[in-house]
Amino acid sequence: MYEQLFLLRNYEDRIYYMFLEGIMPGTIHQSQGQEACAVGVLFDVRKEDYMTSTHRPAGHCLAKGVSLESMMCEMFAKANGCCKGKGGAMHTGDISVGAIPAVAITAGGMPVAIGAGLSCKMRKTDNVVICFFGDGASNEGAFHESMNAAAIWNLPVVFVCENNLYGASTHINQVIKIKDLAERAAAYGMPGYVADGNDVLAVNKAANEAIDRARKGKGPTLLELKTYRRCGHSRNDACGYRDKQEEKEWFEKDPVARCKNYILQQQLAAPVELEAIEKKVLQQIDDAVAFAKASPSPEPQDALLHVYA
Amino acid sequence: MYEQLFLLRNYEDRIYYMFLEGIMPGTIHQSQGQEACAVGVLFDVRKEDYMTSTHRPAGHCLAKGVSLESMMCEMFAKANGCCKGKGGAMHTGDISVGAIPAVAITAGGMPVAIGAGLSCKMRKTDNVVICFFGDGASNEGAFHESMNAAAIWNLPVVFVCENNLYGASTHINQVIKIKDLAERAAAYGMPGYVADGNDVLAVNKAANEAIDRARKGKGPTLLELKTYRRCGHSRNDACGYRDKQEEKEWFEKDPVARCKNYILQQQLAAPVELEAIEKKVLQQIDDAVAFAKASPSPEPQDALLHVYA
Amino acid sequence: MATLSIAEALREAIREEMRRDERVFCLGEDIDIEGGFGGAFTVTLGLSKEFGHERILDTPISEIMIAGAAVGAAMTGMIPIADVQYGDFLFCMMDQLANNAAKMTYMSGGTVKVPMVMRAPVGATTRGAQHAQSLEGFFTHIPGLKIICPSTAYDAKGLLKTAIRDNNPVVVFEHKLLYGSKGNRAEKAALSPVGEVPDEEYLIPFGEGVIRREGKDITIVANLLMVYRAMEAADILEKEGISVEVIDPRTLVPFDYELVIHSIRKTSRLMIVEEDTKRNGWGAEVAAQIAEDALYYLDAPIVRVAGYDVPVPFAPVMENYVVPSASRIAEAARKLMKS
Amino acid sequence: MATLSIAEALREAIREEMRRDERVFCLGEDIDIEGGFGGAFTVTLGLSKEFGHERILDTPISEIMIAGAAVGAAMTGMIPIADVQYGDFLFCMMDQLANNAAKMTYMSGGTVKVPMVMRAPVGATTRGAQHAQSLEGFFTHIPGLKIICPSTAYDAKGLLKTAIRDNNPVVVFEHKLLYGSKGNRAEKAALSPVGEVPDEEYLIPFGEGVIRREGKDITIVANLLMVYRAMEAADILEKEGISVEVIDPRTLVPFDYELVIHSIRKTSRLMIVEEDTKRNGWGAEVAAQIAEDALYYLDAPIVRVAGYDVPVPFAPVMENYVVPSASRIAEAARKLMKS
Ligand SMILES: Cc1ncc(C[n+]2csc(CCOP(=O)(O)OP(=O)(O)O)c2C)c(N)n1
Ligand SMILES: Cc1ncc(C[n+]2csc(CCOP(=O)(O)OP(=O)(O)O)c2C)c(N)n1
Ligand SMILES: [Mg+2]
Ligand SMILES: [Mg+2]
Repeated sequence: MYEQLFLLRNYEDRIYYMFLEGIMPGTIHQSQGQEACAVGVLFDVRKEDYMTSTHRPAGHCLAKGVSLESMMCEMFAKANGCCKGKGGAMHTGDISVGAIPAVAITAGGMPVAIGAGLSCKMRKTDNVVICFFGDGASNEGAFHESMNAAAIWNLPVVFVCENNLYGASTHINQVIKIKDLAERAAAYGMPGYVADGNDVLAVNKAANEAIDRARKGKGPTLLELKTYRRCGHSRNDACGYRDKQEEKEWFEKDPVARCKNYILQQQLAAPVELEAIEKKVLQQIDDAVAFAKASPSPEPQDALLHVYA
Repeated sequence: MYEQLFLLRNYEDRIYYMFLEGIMPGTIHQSQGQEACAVGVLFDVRKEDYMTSTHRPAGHCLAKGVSLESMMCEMFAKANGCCKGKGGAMHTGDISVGAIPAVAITAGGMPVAIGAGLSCKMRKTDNVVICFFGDGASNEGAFHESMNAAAIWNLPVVFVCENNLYGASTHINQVIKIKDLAERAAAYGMPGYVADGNDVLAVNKAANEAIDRARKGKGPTLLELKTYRRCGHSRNDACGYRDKQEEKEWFEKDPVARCKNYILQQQLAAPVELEAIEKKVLQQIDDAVAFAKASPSPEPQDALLHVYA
Repeated sequence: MATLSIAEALREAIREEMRRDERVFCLGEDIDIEGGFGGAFTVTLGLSKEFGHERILDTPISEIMIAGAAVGAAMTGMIPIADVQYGDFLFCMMDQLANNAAKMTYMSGGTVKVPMVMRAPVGATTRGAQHAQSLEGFFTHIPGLKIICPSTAYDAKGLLKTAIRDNNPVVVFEHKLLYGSKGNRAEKAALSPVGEVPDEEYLIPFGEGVIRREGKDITIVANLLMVYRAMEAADILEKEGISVEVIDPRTLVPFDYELVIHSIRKTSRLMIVEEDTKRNGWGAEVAAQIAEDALYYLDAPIVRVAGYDVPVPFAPVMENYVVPSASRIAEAARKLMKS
Repeated sequence: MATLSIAEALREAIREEMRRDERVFCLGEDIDIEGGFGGAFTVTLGLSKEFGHERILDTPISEIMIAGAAVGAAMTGMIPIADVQYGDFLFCMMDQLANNAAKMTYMSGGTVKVPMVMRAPVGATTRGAQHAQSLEGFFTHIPGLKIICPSTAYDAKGLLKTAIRDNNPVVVFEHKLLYGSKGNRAEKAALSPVGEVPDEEYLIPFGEGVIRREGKDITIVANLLMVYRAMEAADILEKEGISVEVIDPRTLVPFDYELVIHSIRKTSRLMIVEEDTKRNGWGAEVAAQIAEDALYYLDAPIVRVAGYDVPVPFAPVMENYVVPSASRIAEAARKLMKS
């Protein structure tokens, strides 16, 4: 798990730097600080399980097994990106590993998860669907319609709300009146739980219970993970709307550092082992960047392909 | 109150017969059996209070004070209908008495109620908004977004869910997993109550409490009224999807008869007094029909007017 | 040969495809509740008897979910046929259709496919403005969708079967007045375009229009109910010595320009008739395309007879005024012959 | 005279109207959170300082509610200015806009009015298909709405003020690359169409286009960013001896056909340039209308240069290919001169 956390963090940091350098097109929505959510939830899922994601999909996709190279190529708008340069950051995905291309419409991926859940059920598989969304998304109509459908049809869907306290610049307390978003599950007759989204083990445990229920045909769960963005909402966001004290407190709960400390404290691995892992990951990222830079761009006219399957 | 209940019932029955006779154009969605909801909720509201309604608006509109003649004329597609023959049954309303033209999109009137609530609040009036919708509507995204907005902005909106057990042919238990729709209020931090929708006094009491809260700036309420349609969902609906035992039980709880019995039992009025009221109402309906029949149709080219204000 | 109404033909298409392919299923509101309606216009009536309620899935009133679920199911190995009771409600699911269904294949660089069908009844039937719209023009404007509009039982069955087998999202516009005039849910003003439908299986390819009537003076391109109105107008005009060729494009995306151009080379006059409102209706595109590619074949302006640019009014006298009638078409044709 | 960017001009229009009329208020996501963005493109930045958070109302991420609340507030005595961060999200609120906002006045027989403004940024800016669309063609197809698309700071202020005072729902399409190229939220590829804006109050009536450049060989009608691309193309073509007249209609509904017809009587050639996808874009309607009413003034086919009929691709090389460029326009003009 630490390897994955470290990968997510450094992949996104690297993207960020390249973005600042101006060598990367488009826009970015990053998830540094939220890595434990993606890794904890997805660590034990199968390749055949599906996942829907959001405008902030990089962590989810890496954790679901989308190849680092193909993601990096997509970020560089290359022809061999996971979406052939057609999708871009906000639509990252790879259906061959169950990562449905991300939907950048807030909560717009949630009804899609219902369809994937129906599909898993109707085809009589025991695969499940992980549906990621944010705190802000929970105020969309699509959230409501999806939650209710999953509940009444007892679908194998795990709804994972990464509550990072903000929807863009808006604090969640300004747009809901309840304490925990997990409470909303009750409105659908669905179980709802809260977990510490910065503790990868806690996330993993809560997620695995929900996944297990779903796999066994016992229906959906809403899992609210309390977490925080270390980065801005999108590029060029200095987070002027956030309280500095709040930032400080959350930054101290960094999920990557926390996992590392835990491993070292519990002596689950020696420092050198972790260093070796880190070195390997950084090398992988370097390689991916080099590979992406060397990869061919699509031809302009390729824009006309793939409108229809 | 009894006069109103009797009016609503007989207005709709009369429409129904004329519809069967084939002298009335369009389609109808009637609310016989649900009269206590409209009457009980609206009995004490002001003309300046607003109301939003649904595809089944006749009872709401009569109870809100839309004139019988203008509604009858609208049903006959006449030029002096409350919507000049442009709206029809599903868009009945009259803004001059606070009845916002009904929205026939399920739950589509709910966000409109939010706007009216904002307006009441921003203009610093103490008027309130009554927002009618059905059990089926509570599964629409528009419901969710509206409920949440009313809660966080503490709007003077009373959400009235007439739970008549069916959305068209679909039983509510097939499309929700919870017992009472009122439970959904909790998801927004809003109070939610259930009342017997076939008991006009119970409805009136519950509604007045909610209205009072709203008027005093204490925010919105969700009020679920348990009730039942005596009629089909729309024209030509024999209700083959309903359990006959269920129908029987509910028909025994008829809100109009119940109110009448109550009045007689409590000796609040003598039978002759009620008869006089009934006679008066039936005469009013006769007059309205005669008036509507004698009223002029719009000219075909009038279709081109009123696209813009 | 069986003689079927359009509603029956659509039902048979669904039945055959569901028998053929396990992945096909239907979802929508009230599509086959026991004792219920079989969808707003009976198309799916009784199918749950054969296929069960899992494959004929009655949903809550949740249009965003219905469309999104269709997209998600389609991407993951199923072939959903989703239903809205009235086309007007497509607006409630517009985001899922326009932003997801239509774009998923493209955004994924062709790595996913979205084989789904979205069925929607259109047309004005004295129900007022929110149950009356013809929405073709909105959907022809969305790259990534295919749009079909069958006007006969034969076409309904053949085109719907093709739609179900297509690997892309297909929107089917069906006209309320063409489903058939029998049964207790039939519309008062309904036509009865029952038609012969072969017993053997057949598919109709997209992008092939048909000439409903041959003529030499004016080409009229019309869809759905307007095909019948145009035919009526052609009868009237024939008596006046004006010979009208009526083309039913059958599918709007892709569109059979070849057939239209072939026809106007002969007639040198083009009229487009649609029930959808005129400004930016699908007819605008056809007119624009012809004005771009085949202007020199024309001897006269391209005329569109369409719904006036107003919401649909309730009163029948006004509704009849707004929706193109045979006499309005005929009048426009006479004028066109003089210009 | 002040020199303003379009973002500033829009902000000034809102500010002046809010000062003038208490009923005017703004709502939308992130429109003026303390320390935040002032809307996705800074238009409402800082307005809450003057008007407070009740009149500059930050909403949850609930597009159905935002649009519906605007409709409800407008019908009950307020004048809301609603905001979506990207035009693409209009699809999420389409039902409220198409079925309620546009139809309420009509359905009520003219007894209610809906004086609301819906602001939406459009245009491709390498964000991928769901943050890139130009949606004019969908909205010109809805009777009951008015559609404006300012391309200069002067127009932005004058038209928005008129929109706020109009008694009907007005959709304002603003182009992301035209807001201005300063500030940390500016787009990389942004143009900088700052312009002189008078200090005195002024309003610009709807339905009056302007000639951005006079010419005699070809009339180009273009909106938003395409006005600038057309002007660039005109520069190129001038050197080749082709004289282009560029018309910016400024409002699409109502549309200034008179100006266009006046121009083609001189040039006898018409080209329409839009960023929106071609099939059923607003240009289709303009072409169709001219082919119907003014065909005889033309010596050549009506040409449309538009976004190709594909979702907007992410990769800049592909995006640049899809969105009409000056050279694509120039090329089409050369061809048109030969036909
Ligand atoms: C329908 C829609 N509305 C608005 C946006 C713009 N937008 C993008 S991300 C975002 C905030 C989402 O908040 P949340 O769901 O909490 O996710 P987070 O960004 O915190 O990961 C907004 C408003 C959008 N993409 N789609
Ligand atoms: C968006 C939308 N979807 C579907 C319909 C079709 N429809 C009309 S009424 C109705 C049932 C509504 O049920 P409920 O909200 O319980 O109200 P009731 O009819 O029981 O009064 C349906 C599905 C509609 N009008 N609008
Ligand atoms: Mg968030
Ligand atoms: Mg109901």
